[in-house]
Amino acid sequence: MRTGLARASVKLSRNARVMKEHGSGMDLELGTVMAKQKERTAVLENAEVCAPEWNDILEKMVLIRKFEEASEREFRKGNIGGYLHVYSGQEGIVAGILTALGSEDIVFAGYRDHAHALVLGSDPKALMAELFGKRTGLSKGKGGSMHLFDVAHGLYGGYGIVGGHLTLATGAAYALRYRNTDRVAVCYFGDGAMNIGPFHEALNMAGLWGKQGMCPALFVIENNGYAMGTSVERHSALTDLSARMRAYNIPAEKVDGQDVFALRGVADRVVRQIRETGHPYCIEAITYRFSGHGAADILQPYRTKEEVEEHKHRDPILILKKRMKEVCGLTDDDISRMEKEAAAVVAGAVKFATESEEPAPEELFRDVVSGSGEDRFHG
Amino acid sequence: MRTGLARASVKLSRNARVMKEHGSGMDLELGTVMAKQKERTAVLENAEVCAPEWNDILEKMVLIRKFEEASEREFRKGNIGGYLHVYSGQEGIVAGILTALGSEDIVFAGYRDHAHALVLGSDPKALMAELFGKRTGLSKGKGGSMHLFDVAHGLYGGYGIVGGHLTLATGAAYALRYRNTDRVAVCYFGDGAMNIGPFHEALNMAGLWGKQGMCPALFVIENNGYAMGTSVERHSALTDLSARMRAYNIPAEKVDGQDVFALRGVADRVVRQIRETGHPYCIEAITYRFSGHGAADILQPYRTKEEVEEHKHRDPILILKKRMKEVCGLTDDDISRMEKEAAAVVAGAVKFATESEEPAPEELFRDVVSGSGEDRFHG
Amino acid sequence: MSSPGRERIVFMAEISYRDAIREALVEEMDRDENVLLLGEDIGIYEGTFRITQGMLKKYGAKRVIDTPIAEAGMAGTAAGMAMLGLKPVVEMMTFNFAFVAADQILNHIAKIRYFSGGQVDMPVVIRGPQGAGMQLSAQHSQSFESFYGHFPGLIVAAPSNASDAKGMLKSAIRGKDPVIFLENAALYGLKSEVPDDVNHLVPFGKSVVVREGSDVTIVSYSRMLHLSLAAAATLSADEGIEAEVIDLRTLRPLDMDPVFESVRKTHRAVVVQEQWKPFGAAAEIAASITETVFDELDAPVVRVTGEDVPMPYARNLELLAVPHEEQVIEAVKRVLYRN
Amino acid sequence: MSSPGRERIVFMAEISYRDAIREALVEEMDRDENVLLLGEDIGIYEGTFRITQGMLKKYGAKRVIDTPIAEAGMAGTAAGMAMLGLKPVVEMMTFNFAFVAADQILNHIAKIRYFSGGQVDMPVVIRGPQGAGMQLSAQHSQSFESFYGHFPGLIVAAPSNASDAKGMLKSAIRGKDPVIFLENAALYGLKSEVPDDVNHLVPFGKSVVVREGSDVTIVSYSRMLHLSLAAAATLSADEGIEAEVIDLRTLRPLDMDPVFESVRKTHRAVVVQEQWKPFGAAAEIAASITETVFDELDAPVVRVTGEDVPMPYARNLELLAVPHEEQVIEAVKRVLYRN
Ligand SMILES: Cc1ncc(C[n+]2csc(CCOP(=O)(O)OP(=O)(O)O)c2C)c(N)n1
Ligand SMILES: Cc1ncc(C[n+]2csc(CCOP(=O)(O)OP(=O)(O)O)c2C)c(N)n1
Ligand SMILES: [Mg+2]
Ligand SMILES: [Mg+2]
Repeated sequence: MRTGLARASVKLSRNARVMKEHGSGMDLELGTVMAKQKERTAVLENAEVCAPEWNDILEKMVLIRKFEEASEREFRKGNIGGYLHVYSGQEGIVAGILTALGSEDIVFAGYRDHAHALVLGSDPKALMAELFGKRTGLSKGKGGSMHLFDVAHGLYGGYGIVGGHLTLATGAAYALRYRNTDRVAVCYFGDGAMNIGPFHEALNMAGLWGKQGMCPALFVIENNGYAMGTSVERHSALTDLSARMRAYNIPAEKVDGQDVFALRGVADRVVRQIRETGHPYCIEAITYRFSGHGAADILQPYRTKEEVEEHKHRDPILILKKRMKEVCGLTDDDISRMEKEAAAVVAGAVKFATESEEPAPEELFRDVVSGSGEDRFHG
Repeated sequence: MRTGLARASVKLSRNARVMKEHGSGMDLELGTVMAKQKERTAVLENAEVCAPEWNDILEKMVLIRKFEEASEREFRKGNIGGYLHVYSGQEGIVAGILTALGSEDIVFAGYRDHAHALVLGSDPKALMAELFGKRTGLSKGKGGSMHLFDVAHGLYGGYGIVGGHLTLATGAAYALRYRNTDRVAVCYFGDGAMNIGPFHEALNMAGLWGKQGMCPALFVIENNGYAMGTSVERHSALTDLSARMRAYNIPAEKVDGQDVFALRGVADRVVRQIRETGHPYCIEAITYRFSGHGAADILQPYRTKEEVEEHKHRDPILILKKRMKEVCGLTDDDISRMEKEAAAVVAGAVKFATESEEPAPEELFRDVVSGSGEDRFHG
Repeated sequence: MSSPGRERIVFMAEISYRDAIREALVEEMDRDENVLLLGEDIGIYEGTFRITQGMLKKYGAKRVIDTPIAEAGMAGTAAGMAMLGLKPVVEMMTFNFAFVAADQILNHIAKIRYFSGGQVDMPVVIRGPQGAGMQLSAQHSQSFESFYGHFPGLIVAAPSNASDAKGMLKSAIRGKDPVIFLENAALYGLKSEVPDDVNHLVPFGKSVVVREGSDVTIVSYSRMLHLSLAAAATLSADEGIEAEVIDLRTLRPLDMDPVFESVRKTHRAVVVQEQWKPFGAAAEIAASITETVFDELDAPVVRVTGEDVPMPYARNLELLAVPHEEQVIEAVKRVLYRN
Repeated sequence: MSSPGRERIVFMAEISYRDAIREALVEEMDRDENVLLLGEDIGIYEGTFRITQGMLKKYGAKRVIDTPIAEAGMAGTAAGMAMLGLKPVVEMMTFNFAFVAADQILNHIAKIRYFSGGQVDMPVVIRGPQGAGMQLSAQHSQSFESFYGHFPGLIVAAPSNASDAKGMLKSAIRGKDPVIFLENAALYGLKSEVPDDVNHLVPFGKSVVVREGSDVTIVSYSRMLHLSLAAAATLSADEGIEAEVIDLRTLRPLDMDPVFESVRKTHRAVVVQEQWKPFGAAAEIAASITETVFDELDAPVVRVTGEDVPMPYARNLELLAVPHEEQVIEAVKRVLYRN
């Protein structure tokens, strides 16, 4: 563990490298962002880190990790079908940002969407049941892992077409303002999604609508360095992804995605700003995915084992634990209790999903269009 | 005429304003570009302006104008169908850039494509016949105004879907390099085309391939301030269009599109550079369209008559004539001879088109796939 | 369908297909402030076909949104609005451009209700003209009934007259589902009677017999319906053949019952469709007739369609490429074994 | 079709559908240096279905291009390459993603030859898997035969076995026209005999009888062909019904002659297709049979198709959504009036 933390600081500099090469985003000078973030983190350390909320955040992150581990296990057992993309390593991005939202705010995600649901408050049981394709699932088993919806908790979907949901989030943000609310729409997407046409069309419209204060959207780039097996350098002509956002007149800043404190500090500030101005903003979270792209990505020929191992030293959960130990006196006992609780929740979810029934056959014809279903089943 | 030229200098400052607001492109300082362009123009003035080539350029521009006037007339008479988009006011952009190409270079254009064909050397007769839908047309009457092809002269098409041909040009540029030639592909598109998805996908790929020296493409933004009735300010979140190109790692610079000298100077330099490096480049030509968007755009509610009239004082043909008179002793007689000749060519083209036969019925089934046609007609 | 349950006098007004669409938009925007419009050049420019004339002035820029040239953006943002309770109506300048939005329409708008397990509604209306005949050549002269009709989750309407255009567009806007509303540019000027009733709603999935006859059934919709009616008139006048003509009005859901009923009477059917035959709309209709009332048929169901080529520009070739009255007449004679 | 004109002994090798595709690519790349590949994760990652395994190493990054996630970009740049004399083969990771490229494929690639008046060739091959059955849910489980088959200018192939996959892909690469090459993920592992001949070419537009029979004609292609063959075997064993089974292989151009010929013998036909019935591929085939050999038919042409819903995720629902052998058997019995 000690060695791990020692090496973590080595990796911190990789993260810093990304920031350094590209500048920080906004109009800040090179390096200033890192300093500012440290500053903000420091503020958090002193004033807020030991608030009970941070305990909850750590709990959520631990829960996500356990949940993802379980989902990978259940996939291998054949209990989960289709594609499965887990969030391990990236937990900080949802924990640090979504906890800055109000209860009325809404979220759009890609197919790597379990973490978003968990942080928003979805029932892990219903989530696992969805992955199992059971009638007790969030969407009655009809969507699966890639299409999590929990509208009651603000989750307006996981989407399977890369970059296809940016337009939805942009339109949803417009609607929130059109209806005179001060709600905010958050949209997560990967680095690879930035090269697809609908991304471009959506972001330009977001930038335009922002000028009228009609686009209260936070765009979050989950920059984990790869689109499947293609690194950012190989898929983006301009590797400074924040700079690309500014081509839409959308301010963007890079944040260390493994540092949930930094993320939360930025998120608090920009969510407030978006709420006030109705103008979109972008957080580019520099992160890393610990597992394969999807459950089928076993070989991972595009990266070395060493690279993965190195990044594991910058596990966002480790970093948060360490800070909370240092600052708030979190103990190893606290942590292991937390882990046990999370494991129990996940085990309960798996049990629930296992024992749940599959969807009734007539579900096949329901939800095609409004009111469809009941009278159409002829199986 | 005198007042016209006096007011022209007023409008020059509007052009300068666009440049000033956005900077110039590249890494040049604000204003430097204008200065550099003047410098280059000066060089041209002294050394080359009086070369016979410039006479040809002026002739081409006059021919384009006459051709476009005739095509508008023939459209009103019902001899041309479909959509008709003319280039009047924008002539400098093709005359200044395409004359900088080698005979092996190739060009892709939008639907506003007559001028490109004429400068590349297409026969005005075959061009007008295409507009008339006659068998003697460039494409046997099957494409019409929006889809001019003249592969023998390097014209790889006019395309009717906004922004749909950027991908084609990018791929063509790759092919030129793949086959170990030093040919260059030029791609024209409007300001409005920059908001559509395929534009984005193409340009990012162009930027990426450029890093391997595999994309010898010159992208030319025909920035005439409007996409149909929507001004740049209303359609682009970031109105600095050159800056948007740099989001793809493609260097871009603004040039006064009404100043064919400036354009040619830039084009000579960047075409050479593209040929050497295989890396794409972008010229943003600031221009203005004198006619409506298309022949149906009569009311033009999006701009005032005064605005149009003002811009007519910066007619690229006027500007070129004036310079050639001042520097090379071009006379009014020369000019009127030139105009008469152009008018005669166009009249000949109209006559040819009028007298040509419509396509044979069996053409309907030809060219669907290779070798299709002959044996399939059953009409 | 207007105001079921209570009898009242409804006055009729003779208006154009274009004005019918315009009126539907205006009435629904007046009725429900959640209705808003998105499209290219629908505001300041007032629409290339002037459907949205005066709308920007009347409703303001928040409700009449001039978008960039970004069909995927238009369709997708509208979907996001719909998920949050708005009722966006998107204008495709022409439906040819909607290819750019294919992923948004076919893989998002059509399916989100389903894969969310019914957690959201999707009241997006996408409307605009389609069809050939104006020398717009290959990229701008297409029809999309079978293209969209194939996808569950969508409703696909193709009205042939002002009354249906108005009543179906109003139904579309008041509904909760995505509607692909296929207008035909050649019909915009066509006038016909429309009930003067703000609640004039025409339901989806109700085909109607627009001309009665006992010799043959002609099935069509949109512009081709008028060709079919013209052919029917000629057949009656010249040959004494009485065709029953059916307007499908909606391609999805497709109401075939009136067609089957008619074929039970006529024992013969011709289907008329503007575009390419292979995998076109007429194939579904013909296959469905045969599948269901095979024993009633005295002749094969014959399809009249456009030629199987990208649309050429030249006027004479374009005229060869689209269906004509004579072809319908010939097809009818064929199924009657009269030639 | 291989080496017409001269007899020779051709050895057969039993290889998988996946390897057949791979071999076609390798052989054609070896044969013609203008052949190159574009796709997402086809290089370093070696392809999600490992079709392009080892290719980057063998041919280098200029010929094996890992693209960004940009389907329109992939298709469109390939078209530009093709216009300049290259022979690009584009891999769609799955065909579901090609919606993003719909405009490029349907409004550019399919039409450029035509509106250029034949001035350019368009030898673009777009290949990749399609189909349902792997619990990939609504956005990732579609089939595209009728979607692409409707558009003149395209060739649409859907091979059912290794030999056709290899021979048709080679024909596609050697040709001058755009080919939509629809593979089926569920078939990748399926082994069958393939001529060991670098000039093994299978032409487009040639349907083949793959099982002879005199009682009923079953028409299908791709994965559903195997379902049809299984049903035919069961019918033969259990009921003594001998079905003639036809593999269309190409959807455009569609070769119906062998089907007509078969129906003239059997007088009954069933068409089997994986996806949604309305406006699906089977409609064209059924309509065309009826139109052409109506008098030979003793029963209506019946379609066996998937259910008309977006594909659900849950395994049991997905199984309900796709066609099964029993449905084919039932349809056959129906046209034979045996139930
Ligand atoms: C339009 C489209 N093309 C291809 C795919 C296949 N695909 C799924 S995820 C993925 C990589 C996405 O990378 P990124 O956006 O960086 O997200 P990450 O997986 O790294 O979170 C690809 C290519 C898809 N789903 N949609
Ligand atoms: C995808 C698409 N959407 C809409 C149109 C209709 N349309 C044709 S030209 C045009 C405006 C294009 O403006 P710009 O790119 O600035 O070129 P300009 O006409 O000014 O030369 C529009 C909206 C189209 N042809 N293609
Ligand atoms: Mg990524
Ligand atoms: Mg413009």
